[in-house]
Amino acid sequence: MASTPYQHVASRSIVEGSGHSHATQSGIWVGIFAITMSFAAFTSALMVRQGTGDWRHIELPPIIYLNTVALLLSSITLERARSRATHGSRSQLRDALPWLAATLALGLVFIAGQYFVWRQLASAGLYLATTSNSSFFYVFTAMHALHLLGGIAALTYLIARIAPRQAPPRWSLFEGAAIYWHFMSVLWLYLLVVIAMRL
Amino acid sequence: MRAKLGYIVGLAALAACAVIVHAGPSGGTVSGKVTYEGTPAKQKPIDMSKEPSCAKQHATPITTETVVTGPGNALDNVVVYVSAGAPDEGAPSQAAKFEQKGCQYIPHVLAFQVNQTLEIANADQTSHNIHPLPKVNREWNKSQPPGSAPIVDKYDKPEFIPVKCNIHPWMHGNFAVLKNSHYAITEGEGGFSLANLPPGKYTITAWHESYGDQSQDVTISGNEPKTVNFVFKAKPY
Amino acid sequence: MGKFFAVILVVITLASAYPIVTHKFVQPEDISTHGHAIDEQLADTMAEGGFAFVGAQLLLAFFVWKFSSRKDGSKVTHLPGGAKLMVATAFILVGTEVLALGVLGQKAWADVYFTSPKPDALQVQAQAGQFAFYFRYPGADGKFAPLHPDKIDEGNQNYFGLDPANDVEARDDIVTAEMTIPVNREIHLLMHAKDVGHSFYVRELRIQQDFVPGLDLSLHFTATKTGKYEIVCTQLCGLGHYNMKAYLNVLPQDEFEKWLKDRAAEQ
Amino acid sequence: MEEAAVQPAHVHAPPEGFISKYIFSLDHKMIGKQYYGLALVSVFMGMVLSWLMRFHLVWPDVKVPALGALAPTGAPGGLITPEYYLSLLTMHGTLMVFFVLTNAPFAGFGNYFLPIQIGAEDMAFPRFNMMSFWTTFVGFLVLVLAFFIPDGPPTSGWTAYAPLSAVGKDAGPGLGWGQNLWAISIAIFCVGQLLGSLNFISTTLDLRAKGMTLMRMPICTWAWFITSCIGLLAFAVLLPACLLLLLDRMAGTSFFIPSGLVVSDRLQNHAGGSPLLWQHLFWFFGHPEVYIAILPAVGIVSHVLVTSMRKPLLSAKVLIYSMMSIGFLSWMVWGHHMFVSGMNPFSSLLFSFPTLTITIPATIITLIWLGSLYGANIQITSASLFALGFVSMFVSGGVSGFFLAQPSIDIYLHATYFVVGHFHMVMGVAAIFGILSGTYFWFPKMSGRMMNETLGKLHFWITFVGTYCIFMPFHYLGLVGNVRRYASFVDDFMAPLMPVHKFISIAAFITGAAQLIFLYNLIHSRFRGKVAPENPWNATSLEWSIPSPPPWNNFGGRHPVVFHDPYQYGVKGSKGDFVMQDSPEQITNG
Repeated sequence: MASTPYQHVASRSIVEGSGHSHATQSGIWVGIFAITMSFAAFTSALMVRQGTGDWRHIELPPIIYLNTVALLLSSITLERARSRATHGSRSQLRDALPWLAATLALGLVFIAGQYFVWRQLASAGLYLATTSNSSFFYVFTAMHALHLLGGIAALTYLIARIAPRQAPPRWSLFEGAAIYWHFMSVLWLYLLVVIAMRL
Repeated sequence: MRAKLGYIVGLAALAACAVIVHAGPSGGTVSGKVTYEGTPAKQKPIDMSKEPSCAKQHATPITTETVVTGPGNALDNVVVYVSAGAPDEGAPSQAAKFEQKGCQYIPHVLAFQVNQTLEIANADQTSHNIHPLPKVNREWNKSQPPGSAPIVDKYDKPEFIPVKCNIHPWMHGNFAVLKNSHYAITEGEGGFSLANLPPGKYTITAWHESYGDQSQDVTISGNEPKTVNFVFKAKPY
Repeated sequence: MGKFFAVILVVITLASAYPIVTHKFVQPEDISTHGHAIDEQLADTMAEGGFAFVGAQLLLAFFVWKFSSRKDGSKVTHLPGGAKLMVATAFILVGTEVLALGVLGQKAWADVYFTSPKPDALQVQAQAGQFAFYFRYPGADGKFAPLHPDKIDEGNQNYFGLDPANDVEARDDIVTAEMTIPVNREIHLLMHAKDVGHSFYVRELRIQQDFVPGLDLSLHFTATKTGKYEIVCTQLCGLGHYNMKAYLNVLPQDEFEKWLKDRAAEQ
Repeated sequence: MEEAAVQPAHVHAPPEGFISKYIFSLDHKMIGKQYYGLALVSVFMGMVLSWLMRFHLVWPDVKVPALGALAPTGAPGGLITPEYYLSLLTMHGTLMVFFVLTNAPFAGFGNYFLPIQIGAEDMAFPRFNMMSFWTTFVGFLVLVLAFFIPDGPPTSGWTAYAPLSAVGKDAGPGLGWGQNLWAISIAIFCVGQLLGSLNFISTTLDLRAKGMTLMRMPICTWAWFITSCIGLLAFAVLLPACLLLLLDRMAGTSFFIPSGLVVSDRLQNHAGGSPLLWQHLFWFFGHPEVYIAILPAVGIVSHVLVTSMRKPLLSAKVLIYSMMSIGFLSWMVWGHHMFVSGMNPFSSLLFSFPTLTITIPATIITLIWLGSLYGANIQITSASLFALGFVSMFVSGGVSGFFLAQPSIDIYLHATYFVVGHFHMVMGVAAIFGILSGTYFWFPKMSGRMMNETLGKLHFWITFVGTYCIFMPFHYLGLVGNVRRYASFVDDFMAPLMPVHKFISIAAFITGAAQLIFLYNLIHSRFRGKVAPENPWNATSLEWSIPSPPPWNNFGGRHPVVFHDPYQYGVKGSKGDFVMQDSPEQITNG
């Protein structure tokens, strides 16, 4: 039990600079983990539910693929923004601004696109409660859209903070938002596969 | 035995209200008989073994009451009422009484008027649960522990409402919520009589929980008696 | 104060063990062919669990008695063997015990669930609904008629939703509120839920199985002793849950047949 | 460098004004107290509900006019209806499991002491932290609202099994809007807990003081950390489950409702849903939830015990690893709640083995406690008494779990009072003992005043004996086959057991009343208690190195450096038989 003084006093939180930027990072990852978990739950629900019959496949409106493209593009533009503002100094962030705006726009395009997808399904007579497949489709897409709105809010906040006569946002926030946004794209790809294959 | 008694009590109550309500100028009387043709469904004995406190009240098990018949193909528990021609009436002051006794509804069919007070009492040693299933009126579902006060309620729209007890699935009854006081429920011989109808053209309707309803028009000019008979088609199943 | 705690704990421990040791509270007599396995399993577990319970509590009491508010305060000593000893004990003692019981236990479970009913087993269908059980016997034709939920009419005793007007098979099906079975004959119970989840629990039969709506399960068992037993619902099913029960009558073969005939006459 | 590092680290300014100090506070200490307060309110509500249940069970025909006035539909003329009994049961379970057992030991004490014990000035995300509490609070309000709606509180139990919970009002009173409110409340609660867990994890990983390596964290910090990891997964699964339930109820979907159900003579318009799906999702959360309730208590109790023993545990490491393995195993055992639910019988076997295996780490923890008591010098205080009581409860409750883990025995004991006795002992009362032990131990730090020891000990004796009197007989009833969740035992196999039920009820009333002593002690000591020194228990962890109560930024701008493992007791130190974690002095074993 005896320990000599000053024995491993090194702890990353102090030595490697601010614990809080780390915290933001790990916070994002932990959050991503939780979101993954709940979508895993939705998926397992789908698996169980599939076993119980009345499984009628639904025709996916092609717009959904355009939306996918838009979302993937947004990830690319976001990367461009990140490479512009590598260390988050005021001027670098200003250079990144147009790319950030583009990302935000593409995100909004995606949401709008999803809305049209819902409209099309509805006009085809497929509502939330029509079949178990439609139920799952609306649940998956709506939950994803909901989470993406979070990302959109974060981007809007960043852009507002980068705008003139403002203290620039902490770089860790920028990175956090970026990680989350990319996760949203990955999550969507996963959902699209599930939807296309299972529903 | 008790069941019979219950009927008489119930009907006495009804007769009572009838009398009081019609303390007015006398008019014509429409009377008649409700019968069935064909073989009615067999009424099965009810096994209450899951509720000993009720089972021991019935020396011989009571039977279902979805089709109760009398001598000469008489059909009982038919509500005969004036469905058109008579003005709507305000509710009488007396309460219509519905009792749960020996895990049975007494009476099986209870007729009362719109906005008339309805009193539901529990005479048993066990909790009952009263769950009327209206379509147009407000629905409620309440339990009534033994020894608790009667549940008091009223309905503001005319409707035939099936009543069930969730705790004792075999307990089923009916509320007939009517617009006016010109009604009768057939009993024993299947006869009915609607008295004191002022001159006018009326539609007389007979309603039965299993066989639906039938209507006939009748015109009354003075205070002469008219006869209207109803015949329902009975189904074996 | 520490000594007081020790005393109280010893009293509690012995008081708790007393009703078990003296068999004040035991499960009702087993009337099934598979039940003894469950009872033995329960007895073994009670013995080992009881030992662990009493042992741990008394040890706790003893240590608190001996090592609380000592005069020679500051001088603390350590248990020879330390954590290693504890971990070893846990793994060896508990580990083996656990696995042993685990493995043994599966036999009893297997008796109930991994064997299929003999072809000559008597088929009875049980339907659970808020808040009563109803039972159906196939009748003369030996066939259960199909169920039509939309035909259910409880006021008319049509609890299962039979359609005698159109299905001839339905006309001789026998529906009862009590479950009557012949003694020493295997019963194949077909379970159907009408509305929500329920459960079929007969203590004396050592049988408990949920009714799952939309999923018709089946059970099989043999009652070895005539008598009247309680069938109760153990899955919360709504306001009448406490009142959801039926009786199980185990009769000699001949009396059972007579009973079935009488019921058939009533239908 | 260090300044630069920690200046932004202090994420909020000292609170000014009542609102920012006491209501929408960003200070983890105030938020911790808020959680604790919410739990305190909930626990007394839950206790009163259980009183009403126990009263109704043994005196079903005695009228309680006051209750009749409070709940005219639920208890007409003061007689509790069967459905209202189920409402009481459901609300009791929900309040206790979610708003007490999850809030107090984890969110409450965790919020207050985790940052201090790792030498941080606050949580990583104070705003999330505040949101987390207020979300939970809204969840609480929504749940309690169910008492005041015409439909009445939900009646489907805290497990809300579908389809009973999904088909709506046809299934009975309380299953209309009452059940909606339940599902909404739990969904909101999940969000709150997710925010909280996220905060705990990031804080523990990144805001530890210089020298505070993971293995130097006190055991309760570890417990909170492990718990937050479990919580993150568990609530992330319960949330979707609640959403799907709400969709089935409000949007007419059929996730949990199969076709052809006739409820109250009405054919339900749903198709193909799976009732077992709800059970799987619920118990996948539900079993880990048990450990969310018990692990923080294990941590707190170890922390208190080791301080009162004046000697280190045999091995804190082993204890921590055991907690981890319990947390890990908790993900493979949910099916043991479903042995008789119609799940494939083979999977029952698969689920029973990891369940039985949990006995091993649990036993290790117990033996570590017992073994550490050997040769100790136990200081008997209210705190240590409750800690010792916890050990006893933990054993009693654990042993009965050993029965239920075996499918074959569960066939007989499932859904009997044996189960009720089991989880009340191991998850309910044991966790409560942990909370109480923590309260007596940390109250001086939190309030700056000592609690009254005499009252505290009185409280302990009544509670300890009382809980055994209540929950041991539950097991006996279960062995006889007394089914749980029954509103009454008239005309019944179980009626002869009524004397036992009477005994339990009376014990419950007395034990419950004894909690008022605690409440009085708490409030009275808060204002009149004698002023507490910085380190009243001669303890070693960081929370005892700062004033009582701590300043708004915990260490007053100082950045503690940690030199030792958390529990340096039974040594020759400058202050006595212990050396504090942040004291640079050499340790020479006594």
